[in-house]
Amino acid sequence: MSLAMSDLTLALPELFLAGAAMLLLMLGVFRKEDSARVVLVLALLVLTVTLVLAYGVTPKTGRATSFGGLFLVDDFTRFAKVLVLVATAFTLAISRTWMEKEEIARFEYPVLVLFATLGMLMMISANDLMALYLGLETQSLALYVMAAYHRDNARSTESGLKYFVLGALASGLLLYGASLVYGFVGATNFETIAKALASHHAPQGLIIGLAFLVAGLAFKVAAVPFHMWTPDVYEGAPTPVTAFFAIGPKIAAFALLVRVLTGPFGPMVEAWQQLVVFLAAASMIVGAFAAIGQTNIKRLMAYSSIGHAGYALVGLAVGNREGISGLLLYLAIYLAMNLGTFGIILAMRVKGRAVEGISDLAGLARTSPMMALMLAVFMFSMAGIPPLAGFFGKLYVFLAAVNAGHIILALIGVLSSAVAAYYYLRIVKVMYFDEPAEALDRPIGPTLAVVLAGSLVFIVFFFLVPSPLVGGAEHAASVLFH
Amino acid sequence: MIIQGLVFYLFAALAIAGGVLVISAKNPVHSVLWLIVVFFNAAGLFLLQGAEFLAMVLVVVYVGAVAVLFLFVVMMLDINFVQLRQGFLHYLPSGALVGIVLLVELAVVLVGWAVSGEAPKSLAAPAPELAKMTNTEALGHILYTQYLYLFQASGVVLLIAMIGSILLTLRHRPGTRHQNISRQVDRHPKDTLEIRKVPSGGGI
Amino acid sequence: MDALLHEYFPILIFLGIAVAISVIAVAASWIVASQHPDREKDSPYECGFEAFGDARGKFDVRFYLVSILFIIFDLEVAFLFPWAVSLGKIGLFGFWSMMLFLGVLTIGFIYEWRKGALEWE
Amino acid sequence: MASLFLELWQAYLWPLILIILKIVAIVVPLLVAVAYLTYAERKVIAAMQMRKGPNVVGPFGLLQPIADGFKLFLKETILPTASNKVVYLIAPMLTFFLALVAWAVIPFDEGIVLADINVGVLYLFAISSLGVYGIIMAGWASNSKYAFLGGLRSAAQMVSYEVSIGFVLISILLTVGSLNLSDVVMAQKKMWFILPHLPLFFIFLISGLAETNRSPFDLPEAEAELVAGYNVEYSAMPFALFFLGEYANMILMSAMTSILFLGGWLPPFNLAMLAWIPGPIWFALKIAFVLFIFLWVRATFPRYRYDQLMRLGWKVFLPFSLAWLVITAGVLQFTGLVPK
Repeated sequence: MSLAMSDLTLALPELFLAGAAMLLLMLGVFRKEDSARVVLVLALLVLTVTLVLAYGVTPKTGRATSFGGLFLVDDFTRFAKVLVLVATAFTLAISRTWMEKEEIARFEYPVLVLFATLGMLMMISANDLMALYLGLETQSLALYVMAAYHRDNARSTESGLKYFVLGALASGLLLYGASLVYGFVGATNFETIAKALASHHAPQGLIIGLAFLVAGLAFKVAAVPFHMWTPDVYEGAPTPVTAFFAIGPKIAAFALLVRVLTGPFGPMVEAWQQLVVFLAAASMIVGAFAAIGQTNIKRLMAYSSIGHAGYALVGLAVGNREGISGLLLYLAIYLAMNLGTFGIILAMRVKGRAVEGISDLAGLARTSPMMALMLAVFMFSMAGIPPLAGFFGKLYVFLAAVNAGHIILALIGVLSSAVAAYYYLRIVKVMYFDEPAEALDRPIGPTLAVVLAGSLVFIVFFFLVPSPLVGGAEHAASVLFH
Repeated sequence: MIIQGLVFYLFAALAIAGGVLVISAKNPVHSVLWLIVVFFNAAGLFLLQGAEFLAMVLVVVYVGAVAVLFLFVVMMLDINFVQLRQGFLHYLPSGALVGIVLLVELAVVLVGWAVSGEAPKSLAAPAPELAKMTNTEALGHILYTQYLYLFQASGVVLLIAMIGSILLTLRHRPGTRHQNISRQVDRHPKDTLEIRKVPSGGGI
Repeated sequence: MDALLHEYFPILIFLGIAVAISVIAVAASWIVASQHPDREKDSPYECGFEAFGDARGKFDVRFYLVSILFIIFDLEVAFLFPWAVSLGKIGLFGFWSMMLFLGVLTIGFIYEWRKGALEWE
Repeated sequence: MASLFLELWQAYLWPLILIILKIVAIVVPLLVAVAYLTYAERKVIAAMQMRKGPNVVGPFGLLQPIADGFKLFLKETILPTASNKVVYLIAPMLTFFLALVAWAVIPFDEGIVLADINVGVLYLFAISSLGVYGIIMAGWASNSKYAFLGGLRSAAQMVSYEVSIGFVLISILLTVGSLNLSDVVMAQKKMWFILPHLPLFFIFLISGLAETNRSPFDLPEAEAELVAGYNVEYSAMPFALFFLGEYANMILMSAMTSILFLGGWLPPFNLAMLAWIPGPIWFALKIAFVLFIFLWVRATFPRYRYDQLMRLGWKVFLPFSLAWLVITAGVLQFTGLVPK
């Protein structure tokens, strides 16, 4: 079987990214003086070029597979890849100042980020259980190392170890499920599985295989009851790594979950629907109630990301075109909100020492009003206050749930976002009405300011021109239910 | 055929016994040694299925390399399992519960199992029988051409493992003298050798 | 399948016999030789005062790093075996795919070399 | 009843006894060879140092190995106090067991091999990679700092040279096209592989030395360094088993070298005249030749320091054997010589 040129062009972004990552590795290791900054800037350049390639590579027939059916590119993968690459580029950009201040800036960090992104792109365009697993492992391996990156800090090694052990368990579950599915169908390709399931009634064993598969993926998405690792890992890992964890891999894991459930297991909607409904409801409730008592802002963001995973899962629980486009839109808005919030957390530094307590934000409005305003906007948007983007994200998802008849699920969503609003607004109260604690260090660096401003503009003025994003999400979702 | 069945039950029993002993051994090194027994029996079971290449690779990679790493780690960190074992009895009921649930699921799966009609047809690469081609060759035919994408992805995974392991464990001890043999040896005779004409009995 | 097992059965028997020989050797020597254990004779080899504490203490993390690098290169060799055997059939395409694979791992090896992971002070 | 017994005898018992006889026919000469290898070593090294080796016990000292064997057999097996008894005793048994078991796949002549499995080379590679366990378990179980560090060091050394042995095997397999050891030997009918792969021959030989912790690479168990390394705490029969295991490994390594590079049981120039000497004799001669190199190296070369030893393994052998593998594959692929 010779490698057709089409195979290469379809996988151009991945090939370029892999080659560039290895090149940067060699550059980093052969340059005499410390090259952490140079490699990081080049990595950003590489990410933008990959973004352009990922957006540009459009198969003529709208949907094309290569490498013998292992690699798939269609509008859904393009949308997800663009989201992931934007998320990675920004989180990498805002990580530089923090890393240099903590003196742990090494050239391997951007290289690992590039490899994690490569893993994510492979996950998104997987069209085979084996390709899915390899993409997942590439991404997770790079993330395990990044979680334990600050090797002299006990919490970082602890978070890396925890993430590794539970990640290995999740991979085990995933593999067990995949082997059961292969046992039934005899093939790992998604189209063959879909064809086999359409014609044959699925036996008991396959439903258990599907359950294990969803459990493995739900772990990566950090949906309840597989979320136990999230608070400790988010709190322990260095803050830029937490920022990256919260956005990039979560979007890629969602895209993968959607692809697996609507692709090969499309014909068995009723089998996995209750599963996802339970995941969504539980995640929303836990995300809302568990964060109330938090004092560490990174731990709070962990529970908030579990909550947002729940809201996005509502879109998947609905299981039709409208639901999935709501999910994709929610992910895009989630990206902007988290990017801004983590930008502020990265800027939280008192006399050169990074701080993570909510009490350190006390009276921020008086000491640095501009940052306080930005964080307030992000918190309001997370809570879902109109006219900010967060509201629209929830609106589309709940609308899809109501239209499809999932009234209770929408009700749980609205109630839990009301409860969640409490701890978001508590942060605003701490900033505006409490006695000011020590002032945060002032100059927060140009890149951070630009990224914060960008996400602020997106969140505030989203409602004026939602059509490009909403249209893109609709089109991407329609490809799944052709 | 009886021998084949007999050997199967021997390997299976030893593997299960080894597995149980891995978790119940008091000394960590003993549990790693029992793990090696489990790997060996798994390789034996692979062999019974005819996958001789996989059985040998299992022995070479798992027993020859991964278990050596486990032994190094277990010996390096003097974990006193006794202290860890305190919670063993406390968590035994819930652990057993999860175990039973998994067992029930396994039983349900095995009982209600039915392979879909066209499973054999959709087999990607059914293994050719032994006479024509050995197991290794059959693997070689498809691994590097049909599954090129997965093969290169595993290469990248190995590369990330290298970077990760070095990033997390490499520490340089200051003040150690390195010896660069090539630089030591690379000296020209004219700047080390000095040939002098010495008249007999004259002294330099 | 039976032909394959016909080849492996002698190995199983050989394993049994080899275990028997080594166990009999030690057991026979244990029974035949006169055993008089006493505290002084059984103390571990030590010059000077008695060794305190467990001898199996800490050692350099470099051994851990060597065994990880060994696993990675061992996997590389495991991937090479089927390729070496079937190079004739998979032709140029298979050849270049393995060269790419070796290239990726050589990059890793160069990285190790330059970072000094192979250095033993 | 008799016919049942006869049928049972035909189907199961007789082949079983045949196999056991073959195994005995391999193990007994091997043990004798190992015993007399120790004698040969002391004689050869003595001759190289202008002195006479053992010549007191029996004519020309021929009974010396038997005497050593009895001495070790009758000595008391000492179990150090805080040592881990079970693992302490398993370690020597494992080393000896592995050295014996590898001989199941070695072909002595055209069809004369105990188990002609078609992954013979991989089986040998697996057994040689298990050799590390005997040493690690011995070092750990005997609860003495010297044994512990010695065990770890020689384990790390064996592990490092294992990789280059793997690459050498792959280069040979490229030229053969099959993992079966008999095929490897038959492929050398026209030309022994020592000619096309000469540098590989030296790398394999030296890695074999390192793999069996011999001569220039015996630092972890050298008297001056760590007082006999991992087997410092061992006494009578366990020590003898380690000793026998090491020498059996030496013979195994030289057998592998002669199969892979010197054409196993094939006569050198494929002349009819040489063919009447039976295969096993040629095979034994080649093994003796490689063993002589082992002993010769021990008598001449100074011991490697540990960092030089690891540097040679990782920074010289590994890249070279990898590069050689790529060149072999390239040459075979582009000249069409690759076995179909």
